Amino acid sequence: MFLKLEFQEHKLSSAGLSSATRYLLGILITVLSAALAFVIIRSEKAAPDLATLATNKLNLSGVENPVTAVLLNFRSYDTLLEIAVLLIVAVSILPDRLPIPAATAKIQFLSNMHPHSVNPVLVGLLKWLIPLAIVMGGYLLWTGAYTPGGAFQAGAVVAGAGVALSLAGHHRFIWQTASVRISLSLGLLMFVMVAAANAIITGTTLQYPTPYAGSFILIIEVAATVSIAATLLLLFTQLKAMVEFTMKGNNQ
Amino acid sequence: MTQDLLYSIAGIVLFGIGLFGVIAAAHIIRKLIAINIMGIGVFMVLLATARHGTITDPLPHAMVLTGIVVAVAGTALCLWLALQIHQLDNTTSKDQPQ
Amino acid sequence: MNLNSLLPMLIVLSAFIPGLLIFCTGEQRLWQRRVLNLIGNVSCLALIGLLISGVYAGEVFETRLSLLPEMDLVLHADALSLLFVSLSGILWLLTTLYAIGYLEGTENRSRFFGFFSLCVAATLGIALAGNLITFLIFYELLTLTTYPLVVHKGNAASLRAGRIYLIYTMIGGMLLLAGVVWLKALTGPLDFTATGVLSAMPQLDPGHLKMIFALLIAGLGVKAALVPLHGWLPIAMAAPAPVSALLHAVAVVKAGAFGIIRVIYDVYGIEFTRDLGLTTILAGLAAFTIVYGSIRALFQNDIKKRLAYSTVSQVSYIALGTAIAGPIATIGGMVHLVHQGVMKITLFFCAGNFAETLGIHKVSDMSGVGRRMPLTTTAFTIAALGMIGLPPVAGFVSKWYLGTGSLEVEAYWVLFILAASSLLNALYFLPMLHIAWFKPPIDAWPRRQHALETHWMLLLPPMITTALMLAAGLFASLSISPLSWVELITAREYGRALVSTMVTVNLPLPQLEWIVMIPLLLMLGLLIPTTRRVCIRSAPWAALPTLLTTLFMSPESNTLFDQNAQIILLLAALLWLLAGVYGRDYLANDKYVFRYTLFFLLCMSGSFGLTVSQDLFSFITFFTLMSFAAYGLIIHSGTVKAMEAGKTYMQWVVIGEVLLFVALVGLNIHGGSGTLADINKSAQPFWVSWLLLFGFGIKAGLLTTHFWLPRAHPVAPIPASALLSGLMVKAGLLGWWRFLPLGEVRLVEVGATLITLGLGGTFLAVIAGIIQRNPKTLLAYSTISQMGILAAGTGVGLLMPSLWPTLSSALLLYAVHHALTKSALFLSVGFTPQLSPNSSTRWLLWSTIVMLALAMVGLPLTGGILAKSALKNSASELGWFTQLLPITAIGTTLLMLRFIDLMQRAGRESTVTTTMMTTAAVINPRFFAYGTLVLLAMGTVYIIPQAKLFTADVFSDHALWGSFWPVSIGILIYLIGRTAPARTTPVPENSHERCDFRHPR
Amino acid sequence: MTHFSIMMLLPMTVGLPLLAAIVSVIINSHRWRTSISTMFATIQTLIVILLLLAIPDADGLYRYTLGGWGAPLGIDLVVDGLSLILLLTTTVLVLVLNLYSIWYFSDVATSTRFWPLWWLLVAGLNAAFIAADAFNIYVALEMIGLAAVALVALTGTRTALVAALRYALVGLLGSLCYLLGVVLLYRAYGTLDLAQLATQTQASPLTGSALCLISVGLVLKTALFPLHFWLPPAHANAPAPVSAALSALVVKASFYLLMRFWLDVLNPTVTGITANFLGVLGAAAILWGSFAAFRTQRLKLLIAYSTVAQLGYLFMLFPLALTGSSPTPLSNAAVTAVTYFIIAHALAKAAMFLAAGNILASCGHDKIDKLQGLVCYQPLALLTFALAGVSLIGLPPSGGFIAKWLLLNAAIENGQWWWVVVMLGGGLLAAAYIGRVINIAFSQASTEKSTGPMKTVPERHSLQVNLAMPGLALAMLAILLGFNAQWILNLLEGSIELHLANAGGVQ
Repeated sequence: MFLKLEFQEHKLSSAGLSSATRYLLGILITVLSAALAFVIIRSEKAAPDLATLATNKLNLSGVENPVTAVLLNFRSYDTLLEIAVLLIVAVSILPDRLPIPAATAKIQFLSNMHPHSVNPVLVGLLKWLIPLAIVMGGYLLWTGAYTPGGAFQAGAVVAGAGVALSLAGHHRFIWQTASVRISLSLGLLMFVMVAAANAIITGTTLQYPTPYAGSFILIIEVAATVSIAATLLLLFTQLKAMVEFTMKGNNQ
Repeated sequence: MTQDLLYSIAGIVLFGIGLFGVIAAAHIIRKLIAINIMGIGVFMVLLATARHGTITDPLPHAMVLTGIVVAVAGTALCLWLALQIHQLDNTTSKDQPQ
Repeated sequence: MNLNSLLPMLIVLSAFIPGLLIFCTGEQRLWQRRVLNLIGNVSCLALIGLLISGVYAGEVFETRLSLLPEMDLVLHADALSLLFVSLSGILWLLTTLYAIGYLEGTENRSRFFGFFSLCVAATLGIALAGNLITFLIFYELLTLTTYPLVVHKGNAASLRAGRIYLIYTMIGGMLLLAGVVWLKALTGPLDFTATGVLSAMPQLDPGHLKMIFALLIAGLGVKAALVPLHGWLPIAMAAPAPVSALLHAVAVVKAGAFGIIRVIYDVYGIEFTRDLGLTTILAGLAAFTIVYGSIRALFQNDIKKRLAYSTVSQVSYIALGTAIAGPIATIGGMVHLVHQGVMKITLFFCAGNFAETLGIHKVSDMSGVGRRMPLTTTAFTIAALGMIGLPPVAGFVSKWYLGTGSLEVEAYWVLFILAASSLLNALYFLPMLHIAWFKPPIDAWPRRQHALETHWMLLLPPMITTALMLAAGLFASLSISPLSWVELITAREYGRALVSTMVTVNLPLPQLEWIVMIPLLLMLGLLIPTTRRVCIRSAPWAALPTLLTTLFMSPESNTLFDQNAQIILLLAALLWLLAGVYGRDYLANDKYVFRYTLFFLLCMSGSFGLTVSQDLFSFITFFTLMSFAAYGLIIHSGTVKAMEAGKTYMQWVVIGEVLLFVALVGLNIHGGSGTLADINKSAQPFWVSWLLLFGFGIKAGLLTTHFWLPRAHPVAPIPASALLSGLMVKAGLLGWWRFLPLGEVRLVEVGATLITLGLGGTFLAVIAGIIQRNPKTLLAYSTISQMGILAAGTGVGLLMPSLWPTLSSALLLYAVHHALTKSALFLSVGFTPQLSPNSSTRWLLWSTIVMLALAMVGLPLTGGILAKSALKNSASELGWFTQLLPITAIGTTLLMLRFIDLMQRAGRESTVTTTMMTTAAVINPRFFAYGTLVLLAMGTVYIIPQAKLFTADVFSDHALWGSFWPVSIGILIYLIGRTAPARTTPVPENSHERCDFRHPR
Repeated sequence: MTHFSIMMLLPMTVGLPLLAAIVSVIINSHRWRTSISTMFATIQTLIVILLLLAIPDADGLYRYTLGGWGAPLGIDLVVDGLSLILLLTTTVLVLVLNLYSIWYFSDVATSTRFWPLWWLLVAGLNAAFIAADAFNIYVALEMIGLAAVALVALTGTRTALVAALRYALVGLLGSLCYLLGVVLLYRAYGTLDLAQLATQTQASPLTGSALCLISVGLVLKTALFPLHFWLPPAHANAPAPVSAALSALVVKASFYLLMRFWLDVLNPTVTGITANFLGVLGAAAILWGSFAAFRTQRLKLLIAYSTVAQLGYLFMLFPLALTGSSPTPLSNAAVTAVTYFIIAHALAKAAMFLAAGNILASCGHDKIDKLQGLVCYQPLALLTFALAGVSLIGLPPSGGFIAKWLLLNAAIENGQWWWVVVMLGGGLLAAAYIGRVINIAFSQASTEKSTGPMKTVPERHSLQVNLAMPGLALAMLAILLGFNAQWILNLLEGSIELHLANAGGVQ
């Protein structure tokens, strides 16, 4: 069923299987999901004692928002692994060869391409939009402790700013610089450092001393935001570059 | 038919559709979209369990958040691979027949 | 971890570590590799020596490593494992030496020797394994280490061999694994204990045990090459010679057989297996393999393939021995493990030598190789004879025990299988020997590079193994021999003491050993070129010591040594001496005089030994030696007719050998020590006497088995045919007198057949003899007729035991008289040139010939009258027998007259030049020997002590008249018939009964 | 500061690899990066050995509560004899493959990307082995999956990329199914911790469907027979150390989790029929895998198919452990057997892939029938391949033999003859396809240079020997495993009792 992988868009019959097998497959899956649904309907849900446990433990977690508490305190180990997953994708997509010959000068992460045709409206918009986005990111990061928000949402917004910048076409991001590598791995590095510190302070890893729980969480949140933003931006730019490259290849 | 039960069933249905899509579709992008649909289906069931009448259980929310990030990571990697294959096909497709 | 627990492990490591080190030595560093090899060999042998002395002193050696809770690696040294360990150790040393020589100049030798020592380490491990699991581990390790050896050459054939080898052994391994696991699941840890473990466990259900047994035997059967699983063995011949030598003689095949012994004796216990009824199936399978292997070997033209199939059949002897489940048969089976190993490795060494130096791969292109590589071919011959199971070599011992063992358990069909397989072995080994020795080489052999016939490293191992083989055979009863070691093992396996059933090579009186030794020593002297000339000249005088000892032996000292034998020995000595003198002069300028003297001496020692030997083993040994040596004399002239005669002679001899082997085994049924004294002849089963009758009948030229005699005797050179007719034929007679219960039990049917065949032979031979043209053939027929009379006499002895004492001396007289006169007649044929009309000595020779003829006929004043009358008086009760004797006399006179007639015609035709006929030529030693023989023929009969009984009535008129009228009638008939023969077409030289279509005229 | 016990080091098994990954991302110089990696690998192995020594006095089972919140709310790490043994195998293999990769990835470009991904994969593996929380397992599985996909795509050839993509799709699908199963369990019992789940689950349709979903997810990742199509191309086209790690460890991690769920957590819902069904699939895997391995033309594909076949043996555990006549003592015999098999197979398979890597590197191709005369050019690689082959077939001196012996023993005591036949047949088939390669390798090089230019990367003899040594060491280890099985078994005995004890026995 997985054997057929198509990459050419122009193929008309995009269906992988012959119509007969598709039909049979459809029936089989509907039957299965119906059974599953029936089982779920018949079964009753467990008592929400975990929810009550989480709420009355909230005051110890150093944050008010229960989700952030769960994310960064009760089940912080999951988040640690999750950031590691992000690092995996970032590293695998990181371009290794320098597109331009190694310039003598120190390479900037963000460099101005000085395009000959500059669209004034676009430049004006960017001037306003990008700082706003960054501030908004900061705010989201901060409110994470109290209301839904946090590192991931903030990272996404900041990455949005970067995307806007690269779409404008005036600037180019160079991903071979050391600063990029550091920013990508910053989140995971800080998380591991904090975990190690806690292991020494409180004897068990990831157990924040209750008075300082809030500040530890904040440190992790900031680092995570930086990494998430960098990773998302990297993903977007690299995929865009790939698509442009094949487009150029096509119409040659 | 409480509200969250409805959501759960919707989630299951989405999961089914996604599964069908992954198996049946041939093109890679269709498959990726189908996988995302399945992911969303699972997350819906997860969120449905979070709702206990008045009190909501934060744990499923955290799990969904993590799930989303992981889904994004997986999809990005698959896209990257697909594009690389696509690029290889185009540059070489001229001299070497597919 | 004292020495006792370390030693077995050290032995295995002493082969394992050098192997690993050799892997690392560079390809060019020859000496480092050789040193490593030798260190491994020597240390291993030293440790084995230590182990043997330890076990002998009763210490227990065991290494135990625990692998899993109930599964531990045990290396335990008990008597049985020592047998296999010492065999592997010794043969490993020899094979390494051989391999170094064989692989000189080839590439990746480090790899070869590395795997070589690993393979031996695995074999040692198998030998020392203390329980089934350790056995399995080393069994599989063996497969892995032998595979690279099989594919060493890397060409297509060896790769195919490797692949097939892997398939078979992998399947075998899996079956064995299944069996072992199942057994362990049922019964827990299984250490080998002397009388078997499973019998002690009551609650096991026999169905499971049977299936497990089938699995185990199938797994082991692959390596032991039982029939359905033997396919890989012939194909694995593509491997280099040392590998196939190691595989077939020492490692793989023996491991399988050893495994079967272990499973049957130390796991199941022999009685338990028999109660389960498994032994009969295994025995049947083994028997089928024996016959199948030999038959397949018959049709292989490639030497190594033929040897491979012979291994397939020989290894199943071991399985058969163990499966018969009798103590003696077990000894036979186990001792065959060692004997077959030594013999087979020699065969492969020689095959390797042939392939390496002369490039011979096919049996057909082996012709004349004996001349080019004498030493290797002698080794090959001795080993081949051993494989057939002929006495002096080790093979006979194991076959003997297997035979007696099977009789002990009343499994008669096993005896039949043994006989059939020895016959088949002879059928595919003897032609090879014949081609190698007696056929001229097709094209010139490649030039000789080395001082000896081939590289010294290739020559030394076969020599050593041949010596081992002969030692194991001849000195089997010594304490250190494998046979006594195996008896010790079987005693433990059966839990009760056993009496050894074979005392070998003991002669009654020390000085009698000299009689047999001198000819052999002279023969050895003959082989050395420098002393060859002297030995040829002094060959006849080898008989002198025997003559002197028998003459001056005081009667009372020979209590053990019965009267008849002494007389026959005297007769033999005389005949050998005179024929020898005659022969030396007769063949003075013959091209092959060396070969003639060699066989002459061998034959002499055989006939002396035969008469003198006191036990079954030495009797059959010398009997075989004489028969085979006689073959050399028969084909001496090298003409096509001689070769044909030789072939038929050899066929009959082999059949005779097999019959005698079975008969003597039957005789020894009650497990006596095998000496003549304590085998009670009277209690022999009926079929033994029939076999004895026909076995010795072949030698004595009895009617139905006489076909070879009229062909062989004439073609042989004069002295040889004199000896053949005069003396060797008497060996058959001696055999009858020794082994048939004459004078003890009345065997009616055997006696009757003997008489009828004897007399029938006498009359028919006369008819056939008359129409012959060649005087020697006529004399051969006359021998048949005279022997017929003697046979009839023995038959009478069987019918009327009371008559036997007198009858025996009468027969003796008759035999001695016939021997002397017949050989004299044969020698006279040598003087035909002197009979020509213009020779001056004509009258002298004619007088002697006439006198001999008259003596033959039995006219008064000659020995004949005494012999015939003695026979008549002693058998006086049997009226019709005494009437028949004179009629036989008529027949003899007819023959003698015909002989004189032929001699006269031959004398006329011989156109020899007169110079030859100077008187000096006549009084040469030849005439002197002939003269003494004639005188002896006339007089000796009277001076023999037994003659005293009959001399009284020889001169009575009744006897005179009794001998006169048949002669006159004979002369009358001859004169009438004289004109008739000229018109009839001559009957083909060979016997008239069977016209032989095979030989083109 | 509570008293410092060795068990405190448990989280470091995951922390260390993450740290190593970060370091290898940041540091740019190849030499520094490799030396630090080796250092991390050795430390990691030492820690696991320390844990192994400490586990007995913590009476066989140790629960580490991360963040101090306790089971339902927080996440715990659980480790016992079984998981520690697998951890030790992982660390040892990682150490050896680390050394091999230093010489294998001589060109800087791929190595910059290789090292971080490698360490993240190791982190994921360690996390999976010690995880005690269902959702945490999901994240660890995802981490392993993505890292493995990225590593497979490292070479950049089209076939590798397609294989990686297919592997990624299967990985994602598997994880989602697993996640849905976990969600159902959470919905029914309200807790994610495996131990608590084990005590609370009863045989209800919901748990049954959850078990099905989880099993499908994990079976997809372990590449059992019908769902194995992605494994051969992925493992064959990955670079040598990666394919070694994939075959030896990654596939085993998901099997270990499956084992935990079936034997421990959802045991009450397991029925005889389902266990036998898995057994039948396993048997089919053995036969189909061996048959495919016998037919392929490329060496690495052959080894990959052989992985599919050997996995079949692992699934023999379920019919032997969960059905059959005699109660508990049998099951831990089967579990010990399978664990031993995992270890023996891991070592042997890794050695084989390294050998294949060497052959590919020196010959420029790995078409089997063009490998004549290999024994003269690459003797060490062939020796490694042969020794590993011995362990795979299960011939006596090797670890594979002991494992097969235990499996056969368990099958016979259980009275299920058909598994014995399947296992023996599997052994024979394995002998067939391995024998085929060795037979060709021993043949003399045919006239035309069939093995291609021998001088390709790396020419220098010293580098060749360096490349050969790790593979040979692993093969030797696999063979030596055959001799001192005792201490591993003692360790396993302890852990299984506990498993079964807290799982309330097995029906």
